[in-house]
Amino acid sequence: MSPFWLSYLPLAIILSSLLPGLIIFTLKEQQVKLRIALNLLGVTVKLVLVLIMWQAVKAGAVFYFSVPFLPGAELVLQGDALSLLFVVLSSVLWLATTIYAIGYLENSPLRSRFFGYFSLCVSATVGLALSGNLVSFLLFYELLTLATFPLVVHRGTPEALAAGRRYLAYTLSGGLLLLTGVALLHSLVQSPQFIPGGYVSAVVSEHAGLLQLAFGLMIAGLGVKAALLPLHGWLPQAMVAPAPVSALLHAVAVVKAGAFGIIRLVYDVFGVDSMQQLQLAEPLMLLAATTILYGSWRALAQQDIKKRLAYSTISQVSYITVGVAMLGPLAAVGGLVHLVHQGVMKITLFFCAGNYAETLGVHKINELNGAGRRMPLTSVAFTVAALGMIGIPPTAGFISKWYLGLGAVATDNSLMLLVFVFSGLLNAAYFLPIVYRLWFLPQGGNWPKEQRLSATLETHWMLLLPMLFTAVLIILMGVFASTGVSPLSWTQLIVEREFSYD
Amino acid sequence: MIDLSAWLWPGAGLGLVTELQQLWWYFSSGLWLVAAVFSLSFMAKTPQKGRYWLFFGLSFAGNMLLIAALDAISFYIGFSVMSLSAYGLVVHSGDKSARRAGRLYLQLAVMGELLLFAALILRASAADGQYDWQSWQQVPLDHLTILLTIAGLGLKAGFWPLHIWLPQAHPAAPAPASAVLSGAMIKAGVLGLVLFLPGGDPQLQLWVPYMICLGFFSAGFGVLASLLYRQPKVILAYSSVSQVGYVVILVALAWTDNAAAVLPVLMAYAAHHAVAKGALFLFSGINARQRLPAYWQLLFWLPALALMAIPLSGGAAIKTALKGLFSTTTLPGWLDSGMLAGLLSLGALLTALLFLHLAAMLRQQQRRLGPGTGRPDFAMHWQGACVLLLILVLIWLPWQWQPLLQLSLTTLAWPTIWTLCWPLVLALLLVALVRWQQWQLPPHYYDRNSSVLLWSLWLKRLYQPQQQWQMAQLQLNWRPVERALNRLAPDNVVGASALLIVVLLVVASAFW
Amino acid sequence: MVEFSSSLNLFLATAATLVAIGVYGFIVGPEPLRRIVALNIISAGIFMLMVVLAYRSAGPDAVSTLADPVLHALVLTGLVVAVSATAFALALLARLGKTTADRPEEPGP
Amino acid sequence: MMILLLVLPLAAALLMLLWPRIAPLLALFSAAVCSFLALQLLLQVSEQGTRYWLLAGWPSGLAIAWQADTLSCLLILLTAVLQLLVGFYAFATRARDKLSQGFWPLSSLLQLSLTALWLSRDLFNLYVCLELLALVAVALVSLSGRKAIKPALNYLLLSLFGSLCYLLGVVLLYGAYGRLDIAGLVSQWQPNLLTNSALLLMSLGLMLKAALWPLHGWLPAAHAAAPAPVSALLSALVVKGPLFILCLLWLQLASTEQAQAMAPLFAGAGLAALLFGGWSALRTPFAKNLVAYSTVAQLGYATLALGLMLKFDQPLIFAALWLFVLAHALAKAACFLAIGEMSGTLGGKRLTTLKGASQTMPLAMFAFAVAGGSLIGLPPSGGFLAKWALLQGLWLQEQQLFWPLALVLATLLSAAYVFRVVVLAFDRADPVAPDFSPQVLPQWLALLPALAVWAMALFSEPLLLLLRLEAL
Repeated sequence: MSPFWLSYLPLAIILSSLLPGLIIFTLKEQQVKLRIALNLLGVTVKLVLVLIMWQAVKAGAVFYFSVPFLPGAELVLQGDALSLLFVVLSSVLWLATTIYAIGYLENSPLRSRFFGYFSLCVSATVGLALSGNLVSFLLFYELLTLATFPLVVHRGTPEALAAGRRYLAYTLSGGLLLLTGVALLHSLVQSPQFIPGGYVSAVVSEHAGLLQLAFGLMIAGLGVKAALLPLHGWLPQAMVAPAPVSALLHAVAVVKAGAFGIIRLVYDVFGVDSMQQLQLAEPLMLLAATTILYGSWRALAQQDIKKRLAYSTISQVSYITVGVAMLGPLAAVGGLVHLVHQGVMKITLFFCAGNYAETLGVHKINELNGAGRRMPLTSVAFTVAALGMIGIPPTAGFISKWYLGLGAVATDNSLMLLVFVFSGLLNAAYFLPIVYRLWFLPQGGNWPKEQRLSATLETHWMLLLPMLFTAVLIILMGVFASTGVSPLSWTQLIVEREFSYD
Repeated sequence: MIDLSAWLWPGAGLGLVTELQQLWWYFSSGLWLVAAVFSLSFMAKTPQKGRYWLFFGLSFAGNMLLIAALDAISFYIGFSVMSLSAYGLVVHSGDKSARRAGRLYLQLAVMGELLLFAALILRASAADGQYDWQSWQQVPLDHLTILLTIAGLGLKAGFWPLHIWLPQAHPAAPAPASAVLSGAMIKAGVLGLVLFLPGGDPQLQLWVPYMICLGFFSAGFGVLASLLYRQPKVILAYSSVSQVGYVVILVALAWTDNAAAVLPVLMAYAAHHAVAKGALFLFSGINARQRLPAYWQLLFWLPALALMAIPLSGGAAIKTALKGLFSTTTLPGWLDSGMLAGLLSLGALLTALLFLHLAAMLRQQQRRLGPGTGRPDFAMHWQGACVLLLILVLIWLPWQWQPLLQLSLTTLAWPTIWTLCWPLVLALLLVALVRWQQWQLPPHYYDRNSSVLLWSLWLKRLYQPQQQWQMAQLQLNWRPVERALNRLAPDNVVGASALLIVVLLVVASAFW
Repeated sequence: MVEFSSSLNLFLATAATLVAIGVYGFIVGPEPLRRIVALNIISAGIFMLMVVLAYRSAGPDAVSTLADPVLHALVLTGLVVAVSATAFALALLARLGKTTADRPEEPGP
Repeated sequence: MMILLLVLPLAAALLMLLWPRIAPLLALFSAAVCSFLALQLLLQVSEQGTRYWLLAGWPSGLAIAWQADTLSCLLILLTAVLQLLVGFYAFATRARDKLSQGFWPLSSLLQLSLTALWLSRDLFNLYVCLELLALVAVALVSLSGRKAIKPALNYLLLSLFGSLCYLLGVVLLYGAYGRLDIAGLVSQWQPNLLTNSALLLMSLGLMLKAALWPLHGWLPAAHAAAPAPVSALLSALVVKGPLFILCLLWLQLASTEQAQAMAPLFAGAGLAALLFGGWSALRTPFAKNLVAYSTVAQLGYATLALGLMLKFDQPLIFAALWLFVLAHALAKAACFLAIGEMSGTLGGKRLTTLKGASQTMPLAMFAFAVAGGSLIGLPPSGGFLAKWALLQGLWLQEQQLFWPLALVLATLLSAAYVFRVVVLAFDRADPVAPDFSPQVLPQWLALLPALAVWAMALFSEPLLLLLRLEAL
């Protein structure tokens, strides 16, 4: 492996999904096999490349690739530990979602377009993860908006279009605020690479007010995608998209992009010290805590499965923000690992919701009665993921909540501990009734729109496999959290690097 | 002992290291196994057996895991698995009361879970990332942690005022499930209290007297409440509340410096109560199903008497030991050991009242079943054998276990026999008096639905609202305004633009 | 600054008046033809101004001798432009007339 | 070389009149050669510095002054390239759209007049270029036949009126200073009543011609009425001519006090244009009107930048101004071509005919969306570069919060009208069936300028540096 070759690795990772995506656009609707082959080829290549990168980063390498762009702000792709966390998450879940989507959209129209944008969306996400400075981040952030929009409106129904409009209104405004903030920060300190400890400390005393303003603008911009409280309105609407899209949107791409941006902003742009000096962490933390409670509270009243899941996402993603905003290493581990755990759990839940909708035609919670007997595997996966969301051990959700809790105590934020406990209660209050309906209530009448998608299994194997894979992952990530391959150990590595700068 | 710290988290491990764990493991697993054997026959004809066994197995596994856990997280995992899957046992019958009870159970279980979670977090961060029991013993406690732990585990242990789910859930569950709920799972909470709150901690000392008071109150309250109910399993549940009161007293005593003396008694009490209560619940299950021959009453009376602490029984030994502990432990002055002993005797009286009441109610139940179908069948014998097995354990227990044996033998001394027996006699007299005089409270005092269910329903409405407050959507119709504005636009673009230029010119020159 | 002989003021005023009349006509007249004429009047005013300005630094009696040739050249150019523009406008107008004659009432968009 | 840039289109136009049959080829040929020459010129100028010419050997002050600086060269290049792109489109669709033969010579003349305008630094010469430009533009509008006559006539009348205002101003200045070249005027410039009124008159005239708010009234009708390639040229290039002169006047001629006094007015007008244009685009029911109103709005950016430039004298803002112009030119050309293609194929002027266009004509819709992305200013498009430069320039001024926020609002409006179309295109419920099968080549040609504007990102750094240097 020559270093020359390696320096193109970040670019290659992005291209491995971008190029198949672009080719897929040109395919005819009937070229199903070719399309699937291209998709899977892209996924495989990407996974292999990511694996190479992972090994190298673990050994301490940092990848760097840049193209000139704006004066003082190149387009930088950078592969460090933090970006790799997100890259691995999105690549692995992309694999799952691609298989799921192939099964889900079998025989539906406009699949070339769908898969094309799907690949673009992942490319943007990975690019965002790999971007090495704020300007590159901004670029991929906006591209992500554009790439996901066609997916949101894919169904083309009036509701989908309305949701798409709303999605755009929110995300474009967010992107714009981010742009304003980035420009402001750029005018103060330029846009160097992300670096642990941040790079604004030199001007903290001089431009405190402007830095706070820039932070506020950028958080507002990122908060739209991360669905922070007043900016969350698009998310519940966007669930009209097809299930794989919702899964990707909620678990990986859009929502996480915002959360990931917040992580980058706090640790690698401002840095812990400057955050403390500028007193920025506290408001962010409180905002996120409010979002946690509000999202859970609103989820209680939702009668639509996906809508309830959407509000749950609003709540769960803010755990990441809270973890980051508490500015302690343990809390950071909790927040970062929740990025992964929430992704896997939420994608499982959306897969399940998609399976119910596709196989039984069930969209409402009160239609789910007794579904556990008709679709046991799906229901088991749903139950596991729901318990994970509540934070019941030994699921992955427990691990992240555990570290968040430890972090809250370590940083003297007992209030946050209260928030976690209360939110756990609320999570239980909106997930357990569904589980109850699945398993304990008898089936009431016929299913709304039942289809037999498989002769032997409860539904199409392509719908089952990804879901089971992620469900098993939830348990494995929880039980083997301390082993070297778990997300937890990786986040500990990140936090070690993030907090050991000087 | 299995060391898992390389695989899982630091300190993770399973094993029966202490005597406490061993004893708990034996009586819990024994009870679970007997209950399982019992269920084989008892649940043979119920629908959805698979689900029953699934949850039974899960909560069994959880219970065993939490006992064998050498670190807090494993304990917590086992605890969660146990309490959540026990929900499946509670609601098994699927009827309305079971669903209501299950709802309450689950609400409280989740709450307890999270309270315990908070306590664990506080504790773990105080212990600086170590999770094994040994490390935790060294770390001082603080009041918040103590409160959270007591509340979180107490919700499982079920003493007053955290007992509210017990009288609802036990009657609703099938008999073997109630047996393990009351026998094993309640004890899991108690075990947690002992493990999480190591004795000798100065902060914890402050809690001891209050916990003792709480224990006594719980003991008395359980009995008095039970007298108002006529369903045998409810009475048994309240009996558990009352018995757990004594356990709480023991736990509190174990927190003092006298822990070494208290722990054997605590273990004995827990084991004794678990087995006896398990037997009683199983019996009540049989009793409710079919007409029983009269001699089968023995299966009731043996454990009942043990719990009523007649001399030579394990119960008597434990009560005596408890009385002894009061005098040997240093307690604040206002908790006079004499007064405490008196309270114990009063407690014994009340316990006796409870079981007499229960006996009457069981008989009533039998009577209501009408004339028997004839000979008891194989299933009944099978189930009876299970109860008998438990009773044998109960009898055998004091003889097998050295500390308990000594205590039992001391109960044969005359003064002790007197202290133990007068409450029973008094109770008998009292009951006889009541029967003779036909004293009764007005009927509406009996079998009242607990207001707890209403709260539970209210809580459910709160967290499953059909509608929620939302921001009022501002509905403004801008269309007319827009139309009016559009009408303002000039038809004649050329003239208007030219005029505008002239006007601008004039205005600008005027201002410049 | 520029100095004008008093006799030129009359021409200046005339130029200004022409421009003003033209502007008025342009603003008011609804018919395109009127506007074209008005434009021509304005340009006439401007050209007159230019012609007058050509004599700006000259004394009152030196009208014929010291005119600025550049301005005259400009006027010529301007005239060419104005004439061609007018011609084009008239051509357009003619086509407009033809189309409206063909279809008297044209539905708006 | 510069002379060739002027002579070639003229010669081509004349030849076209002689041989109408090879007119398209001639036009394309001349545009291609001009693009190449313009690129050469740009490279030469950026290396060797600005070049000056005094026509016909007359002394300074008397001769017509021409000057080729990097900005002019960039604009010449833009003109030529756009001519080429639009020419290709017109060539590809000429049979289908029954484009009049008159288009070809007129477009060459348009190129001639614009090139002359970019080069010229003499007020009267600029006037002549302006007039020529206006006449050619009106002629182009009138090409689309009956319905275009009325808007064309309005356009012509107002344009002439504006020219006369400008001319009056020029005359006043000449009367005062006796010179017409800008460099000469600058050296003698004094802020007084006369120069004030002259500046005002010229500015208003130019604003009318550039359709800056509030004098934009003629633009939507005229641009919407023209054939698609013509609209593209008009929106992309023609309105920029007067804007260029306006910038020359205010940035080079006007004194600091004058500039300061006028700055808020320009900025305010720019903002108003952004808001008004954006809102109108959002509400109009016609597809081409939407794009035309978007031009009004986007010109607002330029006006705003001009005003802010006058106020802060910040080279970055100057760069932003011209980046806006460049990006808008390319993006708007793509927009008009795409919309023209779609409404042509789907058969209807209304926006609702674009329903479901993402299925029936994905390429054209994609072109529109990509160009729209630049109008909104999504990275890494040209529009983003401009906005970035503007924001950078603004943030460099302490305590400037209002203008960035205003910019955000305006951008949101532009996003709203762009995505109004895009969302419609994704409607799968009842898509409009095409009247005839969509052609692929024109759609690709519509996509080209859109891709070009995103490709500006590749040259962003040199572009920004060049334009910044230009302002100093």
